[in-house]
Amino acid sequence: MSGFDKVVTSYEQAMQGLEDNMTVIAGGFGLCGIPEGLIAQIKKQGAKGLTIVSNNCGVDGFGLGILLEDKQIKKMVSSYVGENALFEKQLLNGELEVELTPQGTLAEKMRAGGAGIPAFYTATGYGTPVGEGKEVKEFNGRPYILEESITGDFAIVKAWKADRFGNCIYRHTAQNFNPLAATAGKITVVEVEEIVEPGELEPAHIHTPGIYVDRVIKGTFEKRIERKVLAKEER
Amino acid sequence: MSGFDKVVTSYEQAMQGLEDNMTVIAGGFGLCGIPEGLIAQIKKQGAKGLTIVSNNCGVDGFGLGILLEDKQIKKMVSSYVGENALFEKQLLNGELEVELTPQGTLAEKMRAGGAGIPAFYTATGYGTPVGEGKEVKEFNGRPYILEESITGDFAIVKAWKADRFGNCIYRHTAQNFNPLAATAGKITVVEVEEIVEPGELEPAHIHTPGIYVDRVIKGTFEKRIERKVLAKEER
Amino acid sequence: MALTRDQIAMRVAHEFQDGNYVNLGIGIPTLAANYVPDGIEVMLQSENGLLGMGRYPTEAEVDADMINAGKETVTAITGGSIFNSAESFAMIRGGHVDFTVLGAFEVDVNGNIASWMIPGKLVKGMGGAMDLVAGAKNIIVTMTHADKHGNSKLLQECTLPLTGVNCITRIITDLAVLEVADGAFYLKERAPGVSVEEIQEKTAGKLVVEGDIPEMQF
Amino acid sequence: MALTRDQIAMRVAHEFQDGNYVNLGIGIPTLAANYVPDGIEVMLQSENGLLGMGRYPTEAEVDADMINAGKETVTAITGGSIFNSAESFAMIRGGHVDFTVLGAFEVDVNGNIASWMIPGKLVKGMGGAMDLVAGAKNIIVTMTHADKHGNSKLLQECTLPLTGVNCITRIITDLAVLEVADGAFYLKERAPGVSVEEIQEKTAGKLVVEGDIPEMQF
Repeated sequence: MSGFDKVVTSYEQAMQGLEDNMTVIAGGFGLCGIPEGLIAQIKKQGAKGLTIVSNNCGVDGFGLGILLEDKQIKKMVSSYVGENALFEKQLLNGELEVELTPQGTLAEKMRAGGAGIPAFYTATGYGTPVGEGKEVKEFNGRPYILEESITGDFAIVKAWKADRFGNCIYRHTAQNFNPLAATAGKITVVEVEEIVEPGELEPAHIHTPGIYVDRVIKGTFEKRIERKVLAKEER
Repeated sequence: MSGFDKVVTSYEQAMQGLEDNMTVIAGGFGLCGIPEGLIAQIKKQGAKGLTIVSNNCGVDGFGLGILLEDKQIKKMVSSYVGENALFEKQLLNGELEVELTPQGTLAEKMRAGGAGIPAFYTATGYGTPVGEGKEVKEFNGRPYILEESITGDFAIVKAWKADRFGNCIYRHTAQNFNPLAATAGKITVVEVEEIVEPGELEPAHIHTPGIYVDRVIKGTFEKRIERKVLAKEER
Repeated sequence: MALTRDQIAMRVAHEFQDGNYVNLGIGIPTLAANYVPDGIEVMLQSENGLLGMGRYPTEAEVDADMINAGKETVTAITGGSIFNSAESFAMIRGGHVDFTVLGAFEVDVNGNIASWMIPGKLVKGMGGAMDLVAGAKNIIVTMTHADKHGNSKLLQECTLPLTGVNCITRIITDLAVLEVADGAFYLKERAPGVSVEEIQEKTAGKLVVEGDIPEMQF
Repeated sequence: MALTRDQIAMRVAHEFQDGNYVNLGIGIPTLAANYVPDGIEVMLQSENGLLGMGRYPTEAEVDADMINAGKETVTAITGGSIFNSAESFAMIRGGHVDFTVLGAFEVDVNGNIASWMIPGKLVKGMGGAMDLVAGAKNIIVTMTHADKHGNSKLLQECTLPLTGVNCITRIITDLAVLEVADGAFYLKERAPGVSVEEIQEKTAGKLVVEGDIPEMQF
C-alpha cells in the first residue's frame, strides 16, 4: 500500500516542514523514551522561537536540552524542568518562558488534543497558582477547573518497533507520554529502534495505530540513564 | 499476595452487593464481548430498578435483553437499541426509559468517569436533540457541548484472559467498551475465558491493569453471533 | 437514468485518495469498498474498534470476537490494529479519519444532516453517526435524491431532528454529485442520461447550476 | 526523641492495609516501601506509567527503558503492568490509587498543602504532585514537624503557593501523627519520648489534644 508507507530514510525528510515559531509536542519522561535523532535534527535545522510541549526539557547537552544551546526554544510547557543549568539561566534572563503544567493534566491535554476534546474539567490545580484565571465549576459538590487541550504542528515520538503503516509499540516505561504525543501532532514523526513487517505486531497489542502517524524513521539511540540506582547488595 | 487475589469462584460472590436501583455499566458491543454469566447472575438475583449503561441492550432472550423479561431495567443509557422487540414494547408502554447517547460520547463518558474527569466538551451532538439543555462553549470558533462523565455502582466486563491481580487482556474486537467500563465501576467484576498466572501477560500488553478490577471469575461463553456474513465465494 | 446502489457506491469510491483512512456507514457506503479504483488504497476504520477492516470471513475464519460496526463477522487486513471504543472515537472526533461516507434522510443547504430519527417512528438510536459527522475531515452523504414518494431529500432546511449541523460538504445521490457551500447546493455532476431539469425538479433546497454540468465518469 | 527518616517511614508503612495500591513520593515516602509489615502486601504505582514497581535492578538488570517517577532505574514485580502517562494519571485522578505519601513544605488546618514552590527560589515544577493530592483517596504527608530554623510547618494557613486545597487528612512527622479535621490538627500519637508540650510548641496551627496521647508503636 504505497499510500500507507510512512517510512522515510533521512532525518531531513522526517522533520521536513518544521518552521520557526511552531509548536512541537515531544514524548519522553526525563531522558527515558526520547526521540534523540529527531531532537538532533531540530537542532541541525535551526528552527527558532519554538514552543516545546514535553514533560521535561532534557539535561545540559542531551535530549531537549540541546535546543537551548542556540536558543531555539521560546517557551516550554512542562511539569518539571529541574535538571538543566542552561534552562535556569535562560529562564532567569527572560530569554525563555515556561508554562508549568501538572504532569497528569499535561498528559490529559495531549490525549484530549488528539481526541478532538477541546477542554475538560479536572480537580488538579484547583485553588493553586495553576488554577488562576481558569473557569471553575462544581460537580457533585467539588470544584474543578477547566483545562484546554494541546495540539502541535509537529509531534516527535520515540517508539520501540513500528511497521511501515505507522503502527507502533513502546518498550517498558519508555512508553510514558509517547502515545499521547503521537495523537496530537498535525504531523507526527516516530523514531524507532526497529522497523518490522506489517502483521508482526499483534493487532490488539499495538499502542499507537498507524492512523496517527505520518512518518517513521529508524534511529540509533544512546539511551542515557539519568539516575542509575542499583539493588542494595550491588551498591 | 492475598490482598491482591481478585479471583472469586461463584457468581454469587461475583455480583455480591448488587441492589435495587443501582447503576451498572456493562462492556460489550452488540453481542460481542458481553459478560454472559454476570448478566445471567443479575437476572437470577432479581435486582430491580436498574440503570444499565451499555452501548446496546442485547437481543430478545440473550445478553442484556434477558433483564427485560422480569422488568429489572428502569433506564438504559445506550447509543443503539434496535434489536429487541421486548425493549420496544416496554419503551412504548412507558415501563422503560432510554437515554440515547452518541456512541463516541458514551465511550468517552465511561473513560472520563474512570479517570476522575467530571465533564468534557465535544462537538458531537451540538445543534441536535442530544445537545438540548447542555452548556455550549466555543473553542477556536467552533461550538462544543459539555458532557458529564458516567460512573457505576458496578461495572461488568468480559475479558479474554486475566491473572489473579486482575490484569486483563481482550480478544479482537471483543475489546470494544470493556476496558472503559472496567475503569468506571465502584465495584468492577470481570468474567474471563481463562485465568492465567501473574507474569504470563506481558506488562506492556495489558489492556486493563488490575488496579481497576475488584473481582475476577472464570466463565463459559456461548458467544452468539449476531450477523454472520461470509466472504462472497462462500455464500 | 438514476444510478443503482452499486453505481452510487462506484462513484463514491472515486472520491478516495491513496492513503485515506475511511469510515463507511451501513448500506451503500459499505459497498464503496468494493469499487476502490486501481492504484488507490484506502484503509477502513470500523468504529467498534478496528483499523484495517478486511473482507468477510470464510466459514473457517468466522469468529464471534471479530465483528464490524454493523455487527457483521469480519476479518482484519495484515497490519490492522484493534483498540477500545474510546480510542476509536478519538480517531474519529480528533479528525484522524479522512473520510466518512454515510446515508441520510435529509440534507439541507447549510450542510445540516438528519439521519437517525423520524418522529412518530420508534427511535433506535444514533449509534456513532453524530460522532462521525462531528469528527471526520470530509463527509460524503450518499442517498437517493428523493424518497419513494418523490419528495426531495435535499432541502432548504431539514425538517427532521438533526444528526449534525454545518458538516456536510458533498452529496452523491442516484441523480447527481453536489457540493454544499454558501447556503446552496452546487450541482457538479449528473448521472448519465439525467437532465439538469430533473435534478432541479427533485431538489427542494436552493440549487446553483454554473456552466455545463458534466456526466459522472466511472 | 524525634524520629529518624527511617523511623518516620516505618510509621508510615503501618498505615498500609493489605491490598492497597500506593504511590510514594521521593524521599522519606519511598523509604516506606522497605518497612511494609509482615502479612501486608501493597502494590506500588509509579506515575510515569508502572503499576507493580519492584526493587532497584542488579547491574545486569539495568535498563534505560525501565525507570520510576524519580527517574531512577527500577524493576517491575511479576504481574506488574506498564501503560502511558494519561492512563497512569487516570488511575490517580480517578481515585483508584488508595494511598499517596508525599512530602511538604507546609500543611494547614484546612488540609491545604504547599510542597512545590518557594517564591524567590527557582521554580522547577510540580511534576505529578498536584494530580496526586487531587486524586488519591488517602493522602499522608510526611515531613519534619519544623524546619531547620525551628519554624513550624503545621500552620493555621499555608503561606507558600499551594499544591492542593482541602485534601490532607493525615500527617506523620518526626514528632507526631496528626489528623486534619474541622479546621484543626488532632494529635493522635507522639514519637517515643516526645512530650505533648513539645509538639504543641512546634505546631503553629490550632492543635487539639484529646485525652491521653499514646506513643507510636513500631
